[in-house]
Amino acid sequence: MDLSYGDEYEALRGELRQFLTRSWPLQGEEAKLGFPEQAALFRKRATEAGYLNRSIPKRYGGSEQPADVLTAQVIREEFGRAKAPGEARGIGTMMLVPTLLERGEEWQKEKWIPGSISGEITWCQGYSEPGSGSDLASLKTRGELVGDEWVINGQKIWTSGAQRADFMFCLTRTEPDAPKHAGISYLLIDMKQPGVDVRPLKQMTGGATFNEVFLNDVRAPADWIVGKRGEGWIVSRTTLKHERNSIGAATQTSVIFTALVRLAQRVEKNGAPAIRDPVVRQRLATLEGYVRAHQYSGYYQLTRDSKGESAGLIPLMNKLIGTTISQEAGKIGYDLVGEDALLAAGERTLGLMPKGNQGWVAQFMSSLGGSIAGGTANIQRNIIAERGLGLPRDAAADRSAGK
Amino acid sequence: MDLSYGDEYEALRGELRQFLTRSWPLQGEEAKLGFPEQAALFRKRATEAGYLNRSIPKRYGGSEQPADVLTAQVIREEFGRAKAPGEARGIGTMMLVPTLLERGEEWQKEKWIPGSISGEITWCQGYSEPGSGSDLASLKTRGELVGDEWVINGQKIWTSGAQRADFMFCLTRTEPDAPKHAGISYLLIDMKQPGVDVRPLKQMTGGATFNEVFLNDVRAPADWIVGKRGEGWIVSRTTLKHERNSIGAATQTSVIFTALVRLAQRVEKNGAPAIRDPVVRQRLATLEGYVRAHQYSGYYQLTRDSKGESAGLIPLMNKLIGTTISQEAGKIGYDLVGEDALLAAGERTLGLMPKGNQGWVAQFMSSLGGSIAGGTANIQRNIIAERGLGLPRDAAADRSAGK
Amino acid sequence: MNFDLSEEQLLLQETVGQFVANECPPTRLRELFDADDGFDSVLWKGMIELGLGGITLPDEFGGAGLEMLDLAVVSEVLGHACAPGPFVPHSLAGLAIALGGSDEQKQRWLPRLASGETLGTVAICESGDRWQLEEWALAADGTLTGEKLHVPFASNADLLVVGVAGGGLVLVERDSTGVSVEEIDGADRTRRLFRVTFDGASCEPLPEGVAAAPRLRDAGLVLLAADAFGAARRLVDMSVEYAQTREQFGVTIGHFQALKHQLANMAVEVEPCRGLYWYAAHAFDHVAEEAERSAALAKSHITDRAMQVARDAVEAHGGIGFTWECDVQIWFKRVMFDRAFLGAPAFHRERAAQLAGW
Amino acid sequence: MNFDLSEEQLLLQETVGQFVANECPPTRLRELFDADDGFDSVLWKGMIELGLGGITLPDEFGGAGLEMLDLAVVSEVLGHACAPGPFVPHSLAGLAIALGGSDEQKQRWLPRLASGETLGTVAICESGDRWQLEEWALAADGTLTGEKLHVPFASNADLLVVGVAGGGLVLVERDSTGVSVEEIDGADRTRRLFRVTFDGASCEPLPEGVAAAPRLRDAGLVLLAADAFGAARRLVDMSVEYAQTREQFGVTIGHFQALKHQLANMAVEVEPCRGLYWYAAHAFDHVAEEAERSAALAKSHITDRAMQVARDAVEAHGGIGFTWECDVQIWFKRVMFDRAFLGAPAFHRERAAQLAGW
Repeated sequence: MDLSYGDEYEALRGELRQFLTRSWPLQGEEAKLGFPEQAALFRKRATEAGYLNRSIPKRYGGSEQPADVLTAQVIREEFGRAKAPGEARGIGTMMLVPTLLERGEEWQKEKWIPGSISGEITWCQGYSEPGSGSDLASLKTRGELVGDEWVINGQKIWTSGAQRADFMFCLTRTEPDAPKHAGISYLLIDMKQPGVDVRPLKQMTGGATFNEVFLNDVRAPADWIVGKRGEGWIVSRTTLKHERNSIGAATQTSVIFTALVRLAQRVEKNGAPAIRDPVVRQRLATLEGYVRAHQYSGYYQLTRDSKGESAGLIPLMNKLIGTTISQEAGKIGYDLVGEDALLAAGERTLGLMPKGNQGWVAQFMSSLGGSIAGGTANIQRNIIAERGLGLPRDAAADRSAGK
Repeated sequence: MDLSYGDEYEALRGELRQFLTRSWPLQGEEAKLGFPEQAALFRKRATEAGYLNRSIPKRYGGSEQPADVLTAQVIREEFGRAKAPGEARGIGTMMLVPTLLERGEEWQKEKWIPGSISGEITWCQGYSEPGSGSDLASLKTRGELVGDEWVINGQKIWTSGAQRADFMFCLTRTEPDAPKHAGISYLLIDMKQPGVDVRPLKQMTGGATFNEVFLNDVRAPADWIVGKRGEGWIVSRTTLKHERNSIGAATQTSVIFTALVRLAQRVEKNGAPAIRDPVVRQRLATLEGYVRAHQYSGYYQLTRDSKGESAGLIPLMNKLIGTTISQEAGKIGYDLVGEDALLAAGERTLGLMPKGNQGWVAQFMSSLGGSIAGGTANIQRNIIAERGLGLPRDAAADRSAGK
Repeated sequence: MNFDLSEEQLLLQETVGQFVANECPPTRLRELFDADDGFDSVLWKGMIELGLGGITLPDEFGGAGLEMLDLAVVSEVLGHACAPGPFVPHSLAGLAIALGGSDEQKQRWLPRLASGETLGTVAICESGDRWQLEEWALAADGTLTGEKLHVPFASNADLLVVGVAGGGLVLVERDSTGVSVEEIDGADRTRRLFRVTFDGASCEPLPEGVAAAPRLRDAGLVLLAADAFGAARRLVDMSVEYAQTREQFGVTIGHFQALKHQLANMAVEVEPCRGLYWYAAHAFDHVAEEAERSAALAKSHITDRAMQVARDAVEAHGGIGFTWECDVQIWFKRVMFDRAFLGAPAFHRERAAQLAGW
Repeated sequence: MNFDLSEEQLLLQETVGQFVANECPPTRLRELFDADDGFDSVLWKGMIELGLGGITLPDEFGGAGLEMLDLAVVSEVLGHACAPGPFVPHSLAGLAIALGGSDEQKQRWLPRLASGETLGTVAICESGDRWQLEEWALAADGTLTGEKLHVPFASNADLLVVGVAGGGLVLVERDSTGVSVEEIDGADRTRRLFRVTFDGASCEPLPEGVAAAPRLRDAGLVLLAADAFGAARRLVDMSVEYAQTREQFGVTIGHFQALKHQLANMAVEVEPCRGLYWYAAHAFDHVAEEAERSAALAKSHITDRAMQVARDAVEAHGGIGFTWECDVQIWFKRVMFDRAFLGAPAFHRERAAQLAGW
């Protein structure tokens, strides 16, 4: 067991620090540019240096480096320390780019990948529909090929970033007579056209991270399809062996825990800091057991990934564990804010630290989202039971061959 | 709302006190008898006075009184206060007698009811089998009519009191070719015969409340059957409108809670009585919320029963609530006994108060039995969801038409 | 033994339930929830006309002369419907004057409170989660200077019952000089909250205020518990209904055993709570030695159970449960109010422990 | 970054696991569990031959010179197999002498402990749940008079490491005059417990005992956590296996979603715990400033999770799970030991809070 990264990686860390000292923040005239322009400029240089977009071939704007999870982790750490822009985030780089790399036509890759990884093109995801959540394959948005264009009608939901997005990758039912999973195509849609109506979906916290997207006679060229007609389900399930950040979730729960301890030190209970209260101390120490177990599981998964070995059940559990911790932190935090528990949720962007007491009210609510977004807790438990423990599949799940 | 019982019942209470002062404990020569004889004598007199066996016709040894849950409750309270023997307990009076009353032949009633309610005849129940728990109707014990006798072979499990029992009422597969539920008969078996082999089943606590009963070519006369051949499943499901003790379970949880508070007052934590510890206080007060809610639900059910009205979901929930409380009490008690948590379970007969620290180790274990015995917690939840909340039946439960 | 509501109480519940169902169906509720001004004077007038302004006030002052249990069963119905409005604080204000006021004060205010001519509220929270009479620091020296937090509907109220240092109560007319109110960004928009600042405002002590204040607290605990019980029952019903209608994989999701058991567990948490608030309300009037502790246990147990059930209800509704447009969030925040107002469950559990001599 | 066991550690786990699987399969385990004398000298000799008597003891004294993590991964395997025997107390006794003994004491005892010639154990509990060095009241004034509770395998041990007033450690030979032992009715019959009474027994202080005692405690916490982790994993596996074989309603019960989710939840509680004890063991040797707190957190978290999982395992097995003849009860009681020995989880959580400066 060795929690350092070893000499090779410490050498890389040295290189990175030199590069970052030189390259960020930008100097002189460049420092006068707006942030997005500065970030794009920096990302381009970091990619040329081989530090960003490492799994993307050079011809699509990447740095085409050998996959190595530890290298990726060290880069993330050093970029984080220097507060330098990392790879362009978002659903485009996370999902669309890997899908195009594996399944796209050459012209599609050339057209969309470079802009996506530079951050110039942004994407949104058109999967879920109001009637199709866990049972995604029952989706109803129709696509009809009329002449050389797809004409798309339907409604998507839980679409993050739809206002800003240039394009949507959209699961669309194009073969209405085919079996459920075989009737879906993976289409790319220009969001900046008439017929695309984006309506923010307000959450219980008052914020609006998600949207509904109404598609009325929306058009896409016939060849803006990834994979063949009817292959959309499989295309959307493409799992790519790219460098995954397996300790991100655990880092996030550690951050929330640290914030919770600070809260308990800041607020008072019975005339003393709440953290002196025996009940609070038990709750915090109990939660810390979960937080540390999660964190070490992240290290373990990272180590196993780096050896090309499986971390067993852990990867299947990360989301559920993260959700449990986040909810428990929300409950403890909510109990600590005293009469501010009557207040509306404050700023609490997902993935950031709660701010002030109303931030903890927000955490109390938004942590519930973890049980819902991206597969409900019950679906997570199904996956753990079936794929992890080898228990038989549900009758209902059997109906959904693709899940 | 009136937590007294009203004038009519207070008058009854007065009568009861007079009767009990006169009648129990026995005096003079009678006081020299053994307890079972004294109890039988007293029960006879209390039945003649109309206080016991009220739902049983006089011709079978009962007192044949109009059903009234409040009368029954006042009688229980006063008999309890005077520590006088109540109705003979056990599976015979709880299950066999009501079943005979509703389904038995006249000669069967005459033969078995009087002795059962006086306590002279004791019964055990032959339902569960090693392979048939939740899915009871899959039972395999065979009964074959050979001449004028049933010949029975098989194995029963979880049979309380099988050593002492004179007879067993036994679900037996007599029609092997009939559908699952329609192939079962309700037979009565003399336990005092060759071929009946009772083996105590030791529990994890070390005690042995239950038995396995092996039946090897055991015989019963052809007419020792309740209902017709193949009707056993329905006979065993007979629900009788007799006076039920709807607050018994809640009284039991209150008793355990009181014992738990005494434990917390007796043992020390950090040099002071454990009950001064803030964490212990929170746990106790939290549990008390459940205990009181359970107790009041018992009062409510009693009131509704007495009006012939339904108490809604409460009757479906009593067992699950009682189990939850009993388990939580066991966990708190176990945490209070300090290093005695290393000890083996002590005396803890089901339904009685834990004795000493090892009694709480036993409570920690035996409370788990509540989730299992007489229908697992999961089956209880199914019943609440389906019968109580009106949710659809399980696919699996559908297979078991009788459940 | 009659541990059940009377015919009259059931009728009262039905009448009020019917009224709110008609006058404040979910569409109207949502409008009010989202509105800038959350006080619906028409709805409130209707409640007053049903006699809800003075249920426990003496007949001689225009009240119905009923008991805490009657008041509490109405609170349950209003929680079940999530009915917006000042029912709880108005009731508490009336009760405070009935219990602590002089004859003259009773004669002046109670008929007006019962008739709804005057809207009353209570100002009993100070910064630092200080809700308890022992903790009040606002001094009443003829006039008041300082502030109270979380005063429900203060901008609509005419009369404030204010807790002051020493554990007493004073009356303040809201439109008197030196009283200003400012809305607080509360979660539960069915019961709007305000910060009230006093700057030399004139006030009038209730002569028996020190005796009335603990009764006011206990009454508040009972009414919040009842409200939370009603809300929690509704959340269970909403979740069951959703499970019976929402389809996935070709069946309603109520077919899935895991969800069924989650719904059963929610019902098991809520259903037995009824008697806790009934008994606490009953004890308020009839079992003096248990009144205080029963109220503390009812409030702490029921609001905690209801809060967890509200969380479970969000999950049971899947993605839609997490949105503003799903009704679940409205009831969720109702329960947040019931749980936090007058102090959190853990606080009242510790009180219950002390009261038991533990 | 290498947060994983080394090849050698995996091999060690496999070797020990194979050995116990062969030498102490469930049938043998059950015999030992039910036997009057729970010490299996053949099994223990086998473990000694594998080198388990002195894993962390220095090479020069016949040990393997390995680290706490190596010791802990063995403890996990033994917990997984529920292997009866004095592995933990014997290891702790050796460690205490290695850390706190004089050269002469090391030379005398360590080779014998490593070779198994001497069986060691630790006597560190006094009545009143007093396990901590600060709480020891037994005075060592040349001789010992008093008692220690819950001394594992005291009747089989040759050498006792005894905690004494002032937080130090002394050595007592079990067969010396004035030492008597009496078996205690312990739940975990894979690790028999004894009351040891000293009546003027001669003892020999470890010169660095005061420094060694806290290390002894931390090592114990780590080893118990590891043992509980192994036991909990096994309980999950047993429950999954039962669900895959037991049929009801014509299908294996593993088809029922409610049970599936209960099993998934059990796995989620246990699986991530691995790193907690690994890190605590690693910190014991390499991160001095985190060693104490990591051990406290690992013991409290893992043994609490394991205890709940043991309860869940009983339920997952239905009626049979509640019987003596079902193996679940053996592992259940193993976890009871791990959780209670050296102090309960809540105690060590409070220590963790203090150590964090909270």
